[in-house]
Amino acid sequence: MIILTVEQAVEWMKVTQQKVSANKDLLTELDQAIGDGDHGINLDRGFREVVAKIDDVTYDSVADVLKSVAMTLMAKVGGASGPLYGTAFLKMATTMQGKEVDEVVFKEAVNKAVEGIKQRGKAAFGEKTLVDVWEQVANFLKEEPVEDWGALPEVCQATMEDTREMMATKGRASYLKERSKGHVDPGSMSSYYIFEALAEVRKSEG
Amino acid sequence: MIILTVEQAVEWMKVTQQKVSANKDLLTELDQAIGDGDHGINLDRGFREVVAKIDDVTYDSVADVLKSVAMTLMAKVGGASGPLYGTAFLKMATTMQGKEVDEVVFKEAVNKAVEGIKQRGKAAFGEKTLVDVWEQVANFLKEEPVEDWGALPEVCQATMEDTREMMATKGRASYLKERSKGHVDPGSMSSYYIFEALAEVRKSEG
Amino acid sequence: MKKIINDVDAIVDEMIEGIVKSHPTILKRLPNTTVITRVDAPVQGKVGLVSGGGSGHEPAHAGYVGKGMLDAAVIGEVFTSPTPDQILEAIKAANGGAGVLLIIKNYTGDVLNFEMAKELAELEGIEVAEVIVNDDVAVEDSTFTTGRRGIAGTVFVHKIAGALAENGVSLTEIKETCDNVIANIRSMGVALSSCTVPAAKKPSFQLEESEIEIGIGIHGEPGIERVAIQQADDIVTTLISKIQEDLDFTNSEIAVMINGLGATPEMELYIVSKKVHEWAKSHNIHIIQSWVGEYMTSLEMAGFSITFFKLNNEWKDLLKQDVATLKFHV
Amino acid sequence: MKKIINDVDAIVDEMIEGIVKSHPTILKRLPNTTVITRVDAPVQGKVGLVSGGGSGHEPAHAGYVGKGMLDAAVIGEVFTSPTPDQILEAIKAANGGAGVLLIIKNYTGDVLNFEMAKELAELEGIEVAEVIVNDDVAVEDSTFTTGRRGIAGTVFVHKIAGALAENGVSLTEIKETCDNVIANIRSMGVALSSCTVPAAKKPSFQLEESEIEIGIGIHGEPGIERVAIQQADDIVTTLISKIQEDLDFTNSEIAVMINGLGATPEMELYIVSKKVHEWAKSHNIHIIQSWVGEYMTSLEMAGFSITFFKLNNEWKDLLKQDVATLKFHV
Ligand SMILES: Nc1ncnc2c1ncn2[C@@H]1O[C@H](COP(=O)(O)OP(=O)(O)O)[C@@H](O)[C@H]1O
Ligand SMILES: Nc1ncnc2c1ncn2[C@@H]1O[C@H](COP(=O)(O)OP(=O)(O)O)[C@@H](O)[C@H]1O
Ligand SMILES: [Mg+2]
Ligand SMILES: [Mg+2]
Ligand SMILES: [Mg+2]
Ligand SMILES: [Mg+2]
Repeated sequence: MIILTVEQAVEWMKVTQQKVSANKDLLTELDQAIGDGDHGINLDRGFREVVAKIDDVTYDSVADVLKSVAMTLMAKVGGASGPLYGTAFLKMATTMQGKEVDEVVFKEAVNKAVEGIKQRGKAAFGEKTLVDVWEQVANFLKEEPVEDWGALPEVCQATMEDTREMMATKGRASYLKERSKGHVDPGSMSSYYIFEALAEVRKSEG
Repeated sequence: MIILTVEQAVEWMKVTQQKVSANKDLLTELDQAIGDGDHGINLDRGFREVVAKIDDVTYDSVADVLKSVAMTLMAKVGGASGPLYGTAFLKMATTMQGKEVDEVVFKEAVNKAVEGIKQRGKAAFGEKTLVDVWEQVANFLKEEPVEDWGALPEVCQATMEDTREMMATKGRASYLKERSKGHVDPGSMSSYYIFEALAEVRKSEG
Repeated sequence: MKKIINDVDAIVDEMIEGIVKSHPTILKRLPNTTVITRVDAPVQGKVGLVSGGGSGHEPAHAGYVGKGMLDAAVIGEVFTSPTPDQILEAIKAANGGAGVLLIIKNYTGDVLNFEMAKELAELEGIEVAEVIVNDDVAVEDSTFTTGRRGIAGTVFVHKIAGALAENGVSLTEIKETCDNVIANIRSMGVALSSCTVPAAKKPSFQLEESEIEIGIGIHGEPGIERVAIQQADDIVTTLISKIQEDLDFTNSEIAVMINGLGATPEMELYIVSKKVHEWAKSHNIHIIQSWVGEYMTSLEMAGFSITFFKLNNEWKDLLKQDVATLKFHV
Repeated sequence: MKKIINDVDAIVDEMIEGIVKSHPTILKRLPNTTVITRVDAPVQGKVGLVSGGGSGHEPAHAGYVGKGMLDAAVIGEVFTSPTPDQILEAIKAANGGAGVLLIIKNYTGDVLNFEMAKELAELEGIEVAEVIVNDDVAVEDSTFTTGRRGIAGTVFVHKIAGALAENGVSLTEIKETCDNVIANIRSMGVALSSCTVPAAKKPSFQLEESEIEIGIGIHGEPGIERVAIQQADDIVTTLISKIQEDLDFTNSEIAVMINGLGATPEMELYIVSKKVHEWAKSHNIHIIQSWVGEYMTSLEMAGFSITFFKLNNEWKDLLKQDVATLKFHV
């Protein structure tokens, strides 16, 4: 069964953009607390470009959509999150290449994305980065049947909340050491929006 | 009749220093309003040096005291007020040279001081500078017998108050044009302290 | 937040236009990029040098482009690493056939984007090497963390690499020397006030009226601790002691940089420099040359950083070698 | 008020010590004075050039001492003209037998103190001439007032005078050229924030969160008016229009200085410079060379000034002539 169509993939990005833009200031404030205060600005700029780009083109496959997303994020976001999200979407696209996106393909795509991010960022689960949310998503997808994937946002939100009390050991927040505790990781927050958007898109059209 | 002894001249400077130092912040605030905010700092530095200097030396004449004052102010105050006050005291010293300071000599000394200041600063009465107070003092001394010189502080204060509603045409305050109105001229205020100190010193010992 | 800007989204673009319009005999912009190069780039046969990072650190990095220093600077959004496609353009524009060295400051974003660009350039057949500057002793250097940050000491790396490249030294040798140079540079900074990323509209952090942040990063990343404002001499002693603890400079000849972070008057930088010179003397450290001014800023942040660079005879000469950039002079 | 200082009464002394300790190959201090000279002063047979004023404007004026520019800078207390005795020492130290030119900014305090020093020097048999710089069009030039102030344009006067002196030109001729140069320089500034004289402990003036002061003086003296913050391009247009109204630069070749007042990031200065270049082009004004950075500051004030200098062929060459100072480069 196809679980993500080209139209859904496009819609996924549009909803993500809306969520990111609506929460631009919040994401930036989180990054001001434990980083350099640009995460919302970076992703808002990036996802606006993503939407501008995919609105202009007709795509044949989900892989093509996500490849285009990856290239745009890579070229427009910058900072740490640009290459990381770029890598995530590129790995998904590569995994989906020439395939329709069913449950198995999607799981595999997310697995590859997590691998890719971890390799690029040299971060592991529990280091208070967006890896935490992505790896938790991969685990969840592995264990739950597709019918239950509606719970994805809650899972992400819980993981994102877990980052609050962690001490960061990667990324800019790691400079804070103990002082990084008490703040949610901005990258985990934006990753939560991405998966929340995915769940909404699948629900509304599924 | 001698109206200013060497001891009184020394005391005059000490009392002036006390008044200037006590009102350093006020003078600086006045200068912040219509100048560059250093008048109190400049005069406090200058008169402290004056007192340090004259405390160390024994003087034979009032002229010598005032010459020393002039040189110290000239070398330690800087800005516009340094050369102007330096000139004033130097002119007084020159006029008193080789004389005891009686009423006539003192009047003449102040006249010469006013001339000197006006020439240096190219300012006339009514331009919202310390010239206003000095010229008013000269006029007052000319008209009043020495017995009535106790009223000097009131005369100075009134003149200083008159500068409040003037528009400055000389010195830094002139840049403000209309906006210079509503603030007392800092140099007039410090001149008022100088003559207030003189009156106090003459009264207490006279 | 009062800023002298027009459109907040066009800041970087307008700044780049302003730079190249102001200095057309030294610098040019690669069309449709955020890359500034020497007017005569690429210089045939010379190793190309590319540096860059987020903007907001001016005069870094365009101020260091010119004969004897960088060939190209890649400019990102404010405090945000530039993207691989832009860095790739810079590499291509700097490549005179002898390969290109990337001088990267150790931030996750910079490292990721520059390394991706390196991979892309290698795919296009350009030989690329990289060095990663990590001079900031405020951050612990550990294999379990992201490691020390790169701050003002980077400017010295630009200078040494630039002089070597001008002298015709090979990519491999320049990289090797730079790695060695980096191992001999240590810095640390302090902030008296915060700064505002224009698009963020509010200050990156808050400091109380009497607080300072010891060990600040150049993007306003927090440092070691917040303490009450102290005498200049005490702040200086805190910073240099930490530098000296990390690398012993005793009996060495060194170059010093006192770098203003943006809003600190030069008057105060020289009060700092006085103490640095006295401290060095009393610790038997020989200062050969000093740079005092704004070299790697953080927008309008008040504060400064101190950099020590332990020299050998070769590096002493390279530091003094002629250079024709806007903001680094010998 | 957070400042990186030790003793508020020792600021100027410590700064001077810091400057000469940092740059011993270029500058030296006259013992027991607040005068900084070229290490090789006096240069025999060359006209000596002395400038100076209150401190707090760094890099003015010590940053402009060196071969091809000033021989000596006299440094006063913060925003306070130096005293005649100090200026006299500077004159003596700069005098290589060909006379000394004083380059004075038009403030009552500066003029009075420098002219008294001139009289003292003449008593000692030194030939002294003076020029008074008055480039600030924010102030009306009238015989009934103190006249226009001297601001950042002064740096161009230093440069032209310095080049002439280096070329062996006589005192009379240098003075004459400088008077002519001054007649061709116009500047105007704007402040976004105030500054604090350290000993005063509070800011010299107050600006609301959204206010700017058009036509500010370099000691925080008020300007023409307070207006709401505007787009960079509009502020620039206001300033240059006023400059152009005062002296028509159309069809001329000019040098431009965009001078940061202390806390304004270089990023913003270049956004300003972009507009200045566009405006000049559209008004048929040919910018030959631009200086963008901090040249004459007001402690940590945010804001900037724009200077236009109408050139002839002789001055174009003199501007470009070699110079070896800390902060002015060609
Ligand atoms: N090494 C890393 N691995 C994975 N994620 C990381 C790493 N470093 C940072 N991140 C993520 O990137 C986010 C910051 O992104 P952003 O603010 O856009 O970039 P920058 O830190 O360069 O300013 C962090 O909140 C974190 O989730
Ligand atoms: N041309 C002038 N003639 C007479 N007095 C003047 C003149 N210019 C300024 N003053 C006086 O000097 C005072 C300012 O002194 P001060 O603040 O010490 O010097 P500056 O203006 O150089 O900072 C003014 O309040 C005014 O009384
Ligand atoms: Mg960030
Ligand atoms: Mg004053
Ligand atoms: Mg960033
Ligand atoms: Mg003053």
